[in-house]
Amino acid sequence: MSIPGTVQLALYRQMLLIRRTEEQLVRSYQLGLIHGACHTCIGQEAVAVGVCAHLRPDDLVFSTHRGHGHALAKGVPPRAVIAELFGRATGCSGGRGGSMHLFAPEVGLMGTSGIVAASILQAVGAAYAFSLLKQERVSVAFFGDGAANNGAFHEGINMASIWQLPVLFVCENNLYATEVPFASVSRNPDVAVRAPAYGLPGQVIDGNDVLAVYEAAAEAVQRARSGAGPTLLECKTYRTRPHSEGMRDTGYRSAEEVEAWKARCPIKGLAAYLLSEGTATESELAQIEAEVQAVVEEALAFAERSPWPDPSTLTDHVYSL
Amino acid sequence: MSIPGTVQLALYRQMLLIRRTEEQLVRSYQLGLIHGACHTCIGQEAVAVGVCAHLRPDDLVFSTHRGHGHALAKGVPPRAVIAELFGRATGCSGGRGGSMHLFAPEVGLMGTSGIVAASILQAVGAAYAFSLLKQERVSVAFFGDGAANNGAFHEGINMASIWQLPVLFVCENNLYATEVPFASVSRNPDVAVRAPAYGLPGQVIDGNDVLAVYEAAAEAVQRARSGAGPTLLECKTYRTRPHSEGMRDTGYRSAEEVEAWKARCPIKGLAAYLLSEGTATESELAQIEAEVQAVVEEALAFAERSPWPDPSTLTDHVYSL
Amino acid sequence: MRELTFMAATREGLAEEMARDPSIFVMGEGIGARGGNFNSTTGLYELYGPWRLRDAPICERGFTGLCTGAAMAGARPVVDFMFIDFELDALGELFNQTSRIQYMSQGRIRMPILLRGCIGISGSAGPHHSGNYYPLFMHVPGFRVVVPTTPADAKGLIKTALRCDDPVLFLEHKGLLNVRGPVPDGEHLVPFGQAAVVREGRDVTVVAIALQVRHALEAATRLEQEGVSVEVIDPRTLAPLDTGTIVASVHKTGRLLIVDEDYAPCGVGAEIAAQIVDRALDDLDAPIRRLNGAFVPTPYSPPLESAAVPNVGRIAAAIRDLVAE
Amino acid sequence: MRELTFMAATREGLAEEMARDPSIFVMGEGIGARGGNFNSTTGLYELYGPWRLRDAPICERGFTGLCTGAAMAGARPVVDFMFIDFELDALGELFNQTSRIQYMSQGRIRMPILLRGCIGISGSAGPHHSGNYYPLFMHVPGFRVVVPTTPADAKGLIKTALRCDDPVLFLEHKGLLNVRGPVPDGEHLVPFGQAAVVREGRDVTVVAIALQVRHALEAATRLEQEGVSVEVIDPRTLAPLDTGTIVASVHKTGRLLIVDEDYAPCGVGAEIAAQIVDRALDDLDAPIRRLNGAFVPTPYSPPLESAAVPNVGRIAAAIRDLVAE
Ligand SMILES: Cc1ncc(C[n+]2csc(CCOP(=O)(O)OP(=O)(O)O)c2C)c(N)n1
Ligand SMILES: Cc1ncc(C[n+]2csc(CCOP(=O)(O)OP(=O)(O)O)c2C)c(N)n1
Ligand SMILES: [Mg+2]
Ligand SMILES: [Mg+2]
Repeated sequence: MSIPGTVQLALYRQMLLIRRTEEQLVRSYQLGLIHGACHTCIGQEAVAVGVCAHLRPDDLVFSTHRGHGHALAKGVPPRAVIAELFGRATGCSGGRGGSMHLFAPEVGLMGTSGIVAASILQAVGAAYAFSLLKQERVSVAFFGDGAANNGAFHEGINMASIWQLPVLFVCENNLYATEVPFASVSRNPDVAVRAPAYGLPGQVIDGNDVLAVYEAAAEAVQRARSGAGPTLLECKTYRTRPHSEGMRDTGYRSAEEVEAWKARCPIKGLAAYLLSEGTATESELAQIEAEVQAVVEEALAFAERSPWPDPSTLTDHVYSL
Repeated sequence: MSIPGTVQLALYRQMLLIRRTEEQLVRSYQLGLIHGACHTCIGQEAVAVGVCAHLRPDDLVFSTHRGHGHALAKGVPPRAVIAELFGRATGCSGGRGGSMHLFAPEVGLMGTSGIVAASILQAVGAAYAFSLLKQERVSVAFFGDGAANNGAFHEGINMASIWQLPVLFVCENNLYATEVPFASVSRNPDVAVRAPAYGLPGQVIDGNDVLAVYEAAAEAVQRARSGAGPTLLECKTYRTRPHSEGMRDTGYRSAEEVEAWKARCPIKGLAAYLLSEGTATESELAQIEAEVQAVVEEALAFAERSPWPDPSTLTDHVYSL
Repeated sequence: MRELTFMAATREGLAEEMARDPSIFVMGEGIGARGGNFNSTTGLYELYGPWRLRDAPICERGFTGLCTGAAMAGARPVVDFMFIDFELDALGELFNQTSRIQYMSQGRIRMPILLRGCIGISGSAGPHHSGNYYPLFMHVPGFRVVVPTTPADAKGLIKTALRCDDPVLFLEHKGLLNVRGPVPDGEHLVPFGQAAVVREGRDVTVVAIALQVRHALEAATRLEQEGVSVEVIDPRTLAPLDTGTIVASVHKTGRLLIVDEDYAPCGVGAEIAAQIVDRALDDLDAPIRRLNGAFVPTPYSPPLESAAVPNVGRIAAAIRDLVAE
Repeated sequence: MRELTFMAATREGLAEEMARDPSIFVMGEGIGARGGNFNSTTGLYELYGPWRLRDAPICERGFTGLCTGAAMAGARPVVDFMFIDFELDALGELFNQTSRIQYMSQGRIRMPILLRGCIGISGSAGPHHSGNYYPLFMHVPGFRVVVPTTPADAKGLIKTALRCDDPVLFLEHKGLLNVRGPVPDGEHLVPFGQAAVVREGRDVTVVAIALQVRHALEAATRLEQEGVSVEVIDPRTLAPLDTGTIVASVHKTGRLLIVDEDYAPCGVGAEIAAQIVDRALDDLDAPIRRLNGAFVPTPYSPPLESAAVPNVGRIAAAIRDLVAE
């Protein structure tokens, strides 16, 4: 598959937008502006970006506690994400949810979730609705390696397979669930190898290579959209920040391991490739950097000046009426 | 593996005991003596018998809604089973449970369950306790093909594998869950092929051949007891009665299919083999038949004359004190 | 009016709504060609095929989560749990997700999902097939909880449920399924949140749930002969709960008994008693009494099972005691 | 007496019992070398190793079922759910199996299992990490439900729990974990079913749960200056519930308010109100009032979150209203 230069640049820009937004969130967290948990995806941007690049606005994404990147990649504006983490009325969930509960159905972001593995089942359900209603839409479940040992994985993937639903299962295997190594909770280092037992295609991908993710996702999305059923993609990747901001990051992984993965940064990697292939110049990349930085700054300012939710709205929307 | 003639005869007797007890329960059901559900295992006796033959009294069995055979094979007296289904105080659960809730911890029958798949997790837990307490005991989870698509299967087998627990997973694949064919809820006709993904040995067995089950279970029990971890055994078998007594048995499987499986009756099959090998004579088998019949008749009489539970005991044993 | 059984009435309501709204589908075990363990979908598979009558693997949590996602994406799922006991494995999905997504999404995502299943103590179903569990769903915000007693209400309430954009728990007592009663043809909608005063009386108010409404009516007939006039109220929906009708009744009678075969602690009766003592203390001429199922896993054996559940005799005795207070 | 934080006291109780009873093991996510998200097991892995401090995969249902089986086979498991919200996926196991096996086996199998987790609305934990859920476990027979408020009670109750042969739900409010208080050394056992009158008063009885006990005490202090004498009761265990102590208090004060940040419907306050109006109607000089958390999924944003939960000011206002009735 040859990926056009413009697409490569778009992937680059999107990853950078996620990275800079996350970095801003880290700083804001340290300043006490974020009130609850804040799980960043720094180091894992390629997965969200490589997959979501193939999605239409009415395709649906179901995400996890580590979902800022998925939200941004699906088209939620950075200002709506930052404002949500700041707990403001202008946040994408009106301040009701925070980091783990980002909702923007208008762009197909159907929620990040504070409960591990919930995304899998809901994505299967959306795909069931698409098949039932004869719509050519696809849904995507993002989930971590930790979710792969949960019953929802088994039940959801099995149903998607038997009914050949238009859904992608994207496992972001970053080797740890909080501090618990995947190797200690699975005798099999790969999640994708489980696919044949369920009768669907599975593939292990370098999740730090956005072009590899992009290619694999292209095929999987096409398979789903054409009615040929679901796919399980396992993206090997790594989070270079602690599990959650404010948490310790020692005792369960080595500094060397972290450094080795930092060296494999998906953004730096793509930048080098773009330059080496002549797809972009240093100054073009600097230009993108500047543009992205401006967007994030504007988003931050927006969030900072946004109003708090009105406590009188506390009980709105529990029911439809 | 060469199985001594005495063992073969014991297996025969045990299967016959289960068959005759089940047949009695069918008749009693038709007479209105059984008050709730009654799921017989007629046609599937070889699995319970072939596995339980290797268990010691302090090994533990966790069973299903279709559990009469497991209970009997583990050593629960027929009278205690029949009395339980009659709802009598002398039943193995004192009339509290009926067909789906047989308990006899004194012989290692830790419960049949009205909830599909619960047996899997509890058996893993018992095995965890054995490892923790350094006891050389093993536990067995019996479950149907229907349970194999439940999250408990995934979660339980994974934990047993990562901690190398002394447990056997025995899937009785009788092709249907009530009226739903396994083929319609799994794209893979075999359950045992899922084992490698979890990192444990798996094996498909002819579940109507008690000697085959006996052999496979011997190895699996030995593996568990020696600390070498769990095994997944899938026994292909068939229930020749309706899902539950009193239920229709048409519309989802053909009469031919039922007849073909009846022809593969595990008891008839073993009888023919015993005769052809000269392990037993017709009259020896007739003798066993008569003895078994006498046991069942005595058990029935016992159940019939047993008292009802005293309503004043209604709230006993909800708590330990 | 023609008469239907309770289950036929529910099925008619479902069938009418499925004809009206192609986004409705049913998911459960054996609800396809088999028509459901309790005939909840008999005949519908032939009309609508596998995509709308979907036989699922035995993974209650999984298909509940699936249906939650399907509702988010524009379908209207009906999850048929057969026995409501099997819904317990799905409570994580239901409490954390299904009930909260409207709120978390600020109402931009709707959750039109119907959860149905049979409840109740009857026929030696034993510890795993006799559950009620409605208080759990009353306790958690986001649900509508519907417990019809008559065939007409069963039809009218399931139709309302299938037009409601909230998660609705629709519960059918096994002891009612074959009860016959008049059922209006076609468009018949019973609104949520309106209790039915099924018998008027002066001396004591009895609020009863599901099958116990029938027992309470019979007890009321008995007591009439003893000169005691009993008012019987069927709340019909437990969330929303029509406390107003109960308050008005207690204002008249001064006495309240709640009859519910489900467990007492933190149950429906507790909630009703708490609301009445808050709103109508001065009307009370006697303590509020609850008559509930015994606080035990439901036993199998007939003499134990019948000792575990309120019946006409016990209701009558409780009313007599209350009148004597 | 030396002072410990609430969590240190709980941990001390657990550590002492683990030293005493080698059949105790803990299972949960990150409770091994990490010592638990809330430091519930810090230091124990070093002492007891992986078999007794077992890091589990993220499969709450699975390890709850596993621990149920382990208890049946002679071990004494502690399931550490971290946030109690994660326990919801395990309710099928807990309600159908864990709570019923003693009954179904006629007491021949015991179920010595401790279920622990953090509860409560605090710190913008949001919709999936702020649950309470204790009424669910009060409603279903078979459980003991323990909700300590002070470090001393935390230690004394967890030790009692670890010697109890029933399933015990042990809940720790996140807002209490770092509260310090005197804790007796060594053998200190607090029995189940005994409420603590944590402040004596004459005019009104306030029953409060967990963190709300502290708020209620503060409100009582405020009201003392206004000449209102408030008695505050901490039930400590919700199942068994010590209604006797509440009845005695209401007999004296004639007024009852229940303060509970958990949802009102079918909650603890409903149960207490129902029991009091049954047993002590004549003592009541005013309606029984409940002050609860708002009936919404817990929102994240600070102004919304604090609007959702009772606080000292709201408790004081509710007491004033009740005294004025
Ligand atoms: C059902 C459930 N159990 C536990 C948790 C607590 N928890 C939050 S994130 C996390 C680890 C998740 O690991 P993984 O799925 O690999 O995602 P990652 O954080 O590595 O991106 C855990 C255990 C939770 N949120 N939900
Ligand atoms: C959790 C749960 N869901 C549904 C049921 C209803 N049910 C009872 S038996 C059964 C079929 C079980 O099939 P399988 O596991 O293959 O066992 P078999 O009956 O074939 O022996 C079903 C769906 C149940 N008992 N528990
Ligand atoms: Mg991970
Ligand atoms: Mg089967």
